Amino acid sequence: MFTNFPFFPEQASAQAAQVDGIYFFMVAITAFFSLLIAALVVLFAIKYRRRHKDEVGAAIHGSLALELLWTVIPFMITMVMFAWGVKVFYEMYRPPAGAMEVYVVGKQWMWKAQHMDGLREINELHVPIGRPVKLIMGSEDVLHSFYIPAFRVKADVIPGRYNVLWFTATKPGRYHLFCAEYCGTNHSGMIGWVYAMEPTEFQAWLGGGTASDTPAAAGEKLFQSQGCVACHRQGAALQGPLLTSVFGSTVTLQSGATVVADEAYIRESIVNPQAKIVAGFQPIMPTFQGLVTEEQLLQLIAYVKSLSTPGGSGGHGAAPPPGKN
Amino acid sequence: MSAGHVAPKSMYYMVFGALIVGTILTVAAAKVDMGPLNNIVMLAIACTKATLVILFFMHVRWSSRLTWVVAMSGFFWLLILFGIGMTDYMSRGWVPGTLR
Amino acid sequence: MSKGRAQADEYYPGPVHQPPVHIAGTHVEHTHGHHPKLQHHFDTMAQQIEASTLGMWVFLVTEIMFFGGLFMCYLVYRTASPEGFAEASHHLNVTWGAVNTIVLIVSSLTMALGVRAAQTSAPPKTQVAWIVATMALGAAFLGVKAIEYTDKFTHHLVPGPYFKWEGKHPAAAEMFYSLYFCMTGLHALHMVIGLGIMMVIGIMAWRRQFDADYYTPVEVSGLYWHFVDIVWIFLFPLLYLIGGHFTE
Amino acid sequence: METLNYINNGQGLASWLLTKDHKRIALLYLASITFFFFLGGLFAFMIRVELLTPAGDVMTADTYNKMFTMHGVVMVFFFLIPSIPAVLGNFLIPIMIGAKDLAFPRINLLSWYIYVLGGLFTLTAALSGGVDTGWTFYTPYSTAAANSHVITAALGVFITGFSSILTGLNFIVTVHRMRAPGLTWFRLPLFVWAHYATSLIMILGTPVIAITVLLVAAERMLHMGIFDPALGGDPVLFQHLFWFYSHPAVYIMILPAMGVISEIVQAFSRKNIFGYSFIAFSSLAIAIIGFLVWGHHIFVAGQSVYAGMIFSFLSFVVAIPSAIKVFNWTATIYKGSVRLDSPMLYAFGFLGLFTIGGLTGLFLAAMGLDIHMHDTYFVVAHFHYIMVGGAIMGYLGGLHYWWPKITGRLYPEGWAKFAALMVFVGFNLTFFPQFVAGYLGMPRRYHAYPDEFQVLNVASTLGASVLSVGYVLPMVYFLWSIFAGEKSPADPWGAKGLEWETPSPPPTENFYVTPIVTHGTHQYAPSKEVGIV
Repeated sequence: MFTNFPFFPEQASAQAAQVDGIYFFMVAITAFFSLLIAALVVLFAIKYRRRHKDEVGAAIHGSLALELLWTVIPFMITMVMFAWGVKVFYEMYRPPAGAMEVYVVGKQWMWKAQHMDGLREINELHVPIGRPVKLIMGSEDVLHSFYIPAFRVKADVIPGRYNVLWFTATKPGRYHLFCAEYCGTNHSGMIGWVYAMEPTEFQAWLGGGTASDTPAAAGEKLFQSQGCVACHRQGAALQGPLLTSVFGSTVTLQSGATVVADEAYIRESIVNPQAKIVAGFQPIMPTFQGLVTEEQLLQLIAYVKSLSTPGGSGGHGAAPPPGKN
Repeated sequence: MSAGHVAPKSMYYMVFGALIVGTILTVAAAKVDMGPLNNIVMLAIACTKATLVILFFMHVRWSSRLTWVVAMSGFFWLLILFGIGMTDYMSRGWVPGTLR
Repeated sequence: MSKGRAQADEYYPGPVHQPPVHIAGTHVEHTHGHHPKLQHHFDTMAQQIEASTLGMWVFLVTEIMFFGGLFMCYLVYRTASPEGFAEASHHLNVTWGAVNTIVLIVSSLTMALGVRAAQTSAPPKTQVAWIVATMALGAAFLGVKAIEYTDKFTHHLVPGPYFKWEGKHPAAAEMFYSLYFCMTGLHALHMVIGLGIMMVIGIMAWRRQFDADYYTPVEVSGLYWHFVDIVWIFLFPLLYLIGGHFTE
Repeated sequence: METLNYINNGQGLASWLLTKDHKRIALLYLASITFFFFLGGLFAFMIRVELLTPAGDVMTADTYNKMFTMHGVVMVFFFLIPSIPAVLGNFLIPIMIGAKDLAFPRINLLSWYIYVLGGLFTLTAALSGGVDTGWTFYTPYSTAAANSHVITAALGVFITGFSSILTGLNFIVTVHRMRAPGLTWFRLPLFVWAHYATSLIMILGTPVIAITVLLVAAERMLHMGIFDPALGGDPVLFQHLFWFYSHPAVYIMILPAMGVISEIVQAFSRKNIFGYSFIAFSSLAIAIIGFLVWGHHIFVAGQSVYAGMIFSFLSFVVAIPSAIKVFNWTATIYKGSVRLDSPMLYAFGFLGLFTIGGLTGLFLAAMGLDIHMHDTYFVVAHFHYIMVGGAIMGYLGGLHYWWPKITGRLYPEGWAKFAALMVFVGFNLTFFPQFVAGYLGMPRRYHAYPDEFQVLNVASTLGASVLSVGYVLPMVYFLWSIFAGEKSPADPWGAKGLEWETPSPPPTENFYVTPIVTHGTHQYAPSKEVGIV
């Protein structure tokens, strides 16, 4: 019946070893202090047991030296834990440049992923080993949390904004994917598998699928059908800023502040266009909140992004960047 | 100790006058565009008015040190909530590429 | 602390005291001349007064934190969308807000003078007059608030499915009005409770319960009333005045 | 003729339901809290039964979700938070400080009625179909998606909050204003210090959760949009406000238990505490620093990394005062005159389990490790080590220690020792496997789970069965002792403290004559003025 019961999770990503390093250190500290306290308590209880009815203990009130000792030493140990924890967190938090990007949308109760070449997956995620993979994640309804125990990575998926999670898989195999933030009835069914593959196999897998439009191409269609193109194009009396080379650049706003045009900025500019107005433009754009789904938002972002990459699909607005916008 | 101290009526009227002046000032100041200074002026006047009410109308001026400590602790904890809570909101997006 | 404790004739640590003879169902009666308002578990009036005022101050600290949660929301969302909040605030009526501020400040004055009247053993009529004046001003405040709320209802400024906003920041405006109704609504609820308390205090004053030796209930209720005033002192500028120089 | 005490002074239901005596109110709380404890335990039992098999086969997913939600809500708000303060604190604080009652007896009674009203709301929510948001009420699930009785449950929590506030308020004023002559702050029993610190959290934190759950109810009912992402609202702000109270709330549960342990360790070692002022001030330090660490619940929830670092640092700092306490308790036993009566067994259990619980908390404060552990069974195991292994051990230990004082009757010591053993063994068997399951990656709040976690879950359910026996036993012999137990003398343990100076059970006014205090509690050996006090 119980043939499969591991006591330690597989290490299948570059991050896993780092996390396990802190873990083992802290297990050792915990074991040491727990056993120390238990041993002392048992020892004292036996050695100083009450031998006759009226016996009382010694009048010892305390010792400043001991108090300092057991304040300072634990403090220093915890500071090691703190620094180590922050270091690992920070490294796991910053995605490296050039990571392979995948869009992920969580909704009750499934995970939808879309690769940059258009291949879509549900409750599965295929990734190559040895290459950083960056997930840009949004939610269509409530909070979820994308969790791959074997990679030791997790990030909450939050409606209304994006969260990023990245990892480098190291060991080919099939690993659990869980939703870790309670999300309603079928929370425990919002699970799936992550397949880590050799790069060549991964390419073969990508090629074997029936890819729909790439996100950028789908985004371009939306750009037309939603009417974005009416204002965001050359010759439209510059009602809206041209979007060529916007992504990744620093944008100057009407208020004089600057902002880096990343996914979060583009998303906000679509759903809440009045929040940050580019210098030199009128706040006339209507909101697209509710008119486009989370997946379509990501496709629009992919399109805007493609306008900034040299081999991008170009299309409308493919004019030289107008200085600052 | 608050029990026992009877403040003269004239003091109550003076504090009252100051509160009314503060109200007029704050409405007037709001009509002038001073940029971010508006908020500071507005809150400074509100804090002054609140302090007057606490010290004189609520008799803290003549109360035990314990009452001072209790009254201050409420505002101090409020600052903890605001201050530490806002560290999150103020530092979001500081690390590029993470979107948070 | 613990001033004025009666001297006891037994010292701790000591043996278990033998109980005095009891007649079943009766308490040991206080035999010497206490103030009639002294509760049995206090030793002196001073101790009782200190306990009551300290208790009210501790309660006010909880009230500060109670409103504090809402102010935290305000702080976060206004920082996120200062222009949206300014635009939304522009649609509040500064005059009504200012009138209500004045009304509350006057009510604080009448409250303070009401406490003083009890403190100085003024005739019950005088005490009741100040308290009735305070209540009248409190009611006036709520009346103005009712007018403002009605205006918001008719102009579809109540958050929810019927909310309508013609300006540039509909989302932020709806958030602003959510906070507006929560904050002023909670404040108004405190005013209503305050009116209830004042009603009781007024009746007690009418029955000649307060004088220079015993006025703790008036004092403590006054603390509550002033606190509600202080909350409004902050709500008024934060809600009404941030759209003062907003340009369409 | 039987002497008059608080139990026989006044007969009939009305004399109990309208009492202003803090001792009788403590017993009212004891009865209602015991009811909620077994109700919460019933929900826990249902959870454990469902988790025996990987498939979700005993109940539907919705039912399961309601089970763990009701378990959390009932245990946290209706058992753990009021348990020690409202029962033992209520009963003992006035006696320990030599007062006749708490400063506000009527408010004390009111707080019990408010608690009952809040409990009725929660029971209504449970009986009319339950709540499925988790006890955390996270938005936007609770405001927009959940299809259950969120408003009723939220109001139940809101109302009960006021009960907690009033208890804390009463304790603070009482400790400041009602101490017997000669009872200076540094002669106070550590139990009183712990409750003073607890009360600070109750009055400073509870209002924030009150307004937060009220906003959730308003958002659901009136369509206000405080946390609604569509209006620019931030679900993470809800989490900030929620944990601003709910993390310190853990200290509301554990600090009074620490106070109980301080008393028991002294009484059964017949030795005054080692490092009195360090234990006293560490209680205050925990209460204050405990307010600055809430963000460690949301490291991966979208909080900024720099805020996370601040919260992580402060979370490690708040561990130090707890460590100081554990070391001082251990040192107190050194050269004592130790007797292993049942309260001391619970205290030993507390020491071991709290140490493990506290140290595993550090795992979760370490940011890099928390990414993996957040929302797994590791978290579940950790906080049960604190709340069940710490708070309930302390509660049971205290109940055994003061039971002769409260009822004037002795309970059967042999059974009590056996029950303590059952609790300790059952507890470890239940929750230790959950550490392993958590690191393996089993997420919490899962109705069905992959096969490889089954061994650990079966062990856990077995342990829970043992644990439940350990919990039912004391109820049986306590009830038995009321009717048939041997009468207790004023001081059955040979312990020192004001509460042992007055008869068991105490008279209505606690002392026949107001005591005058000349030194601290638990002075067994002739005092030498050496070392630090």
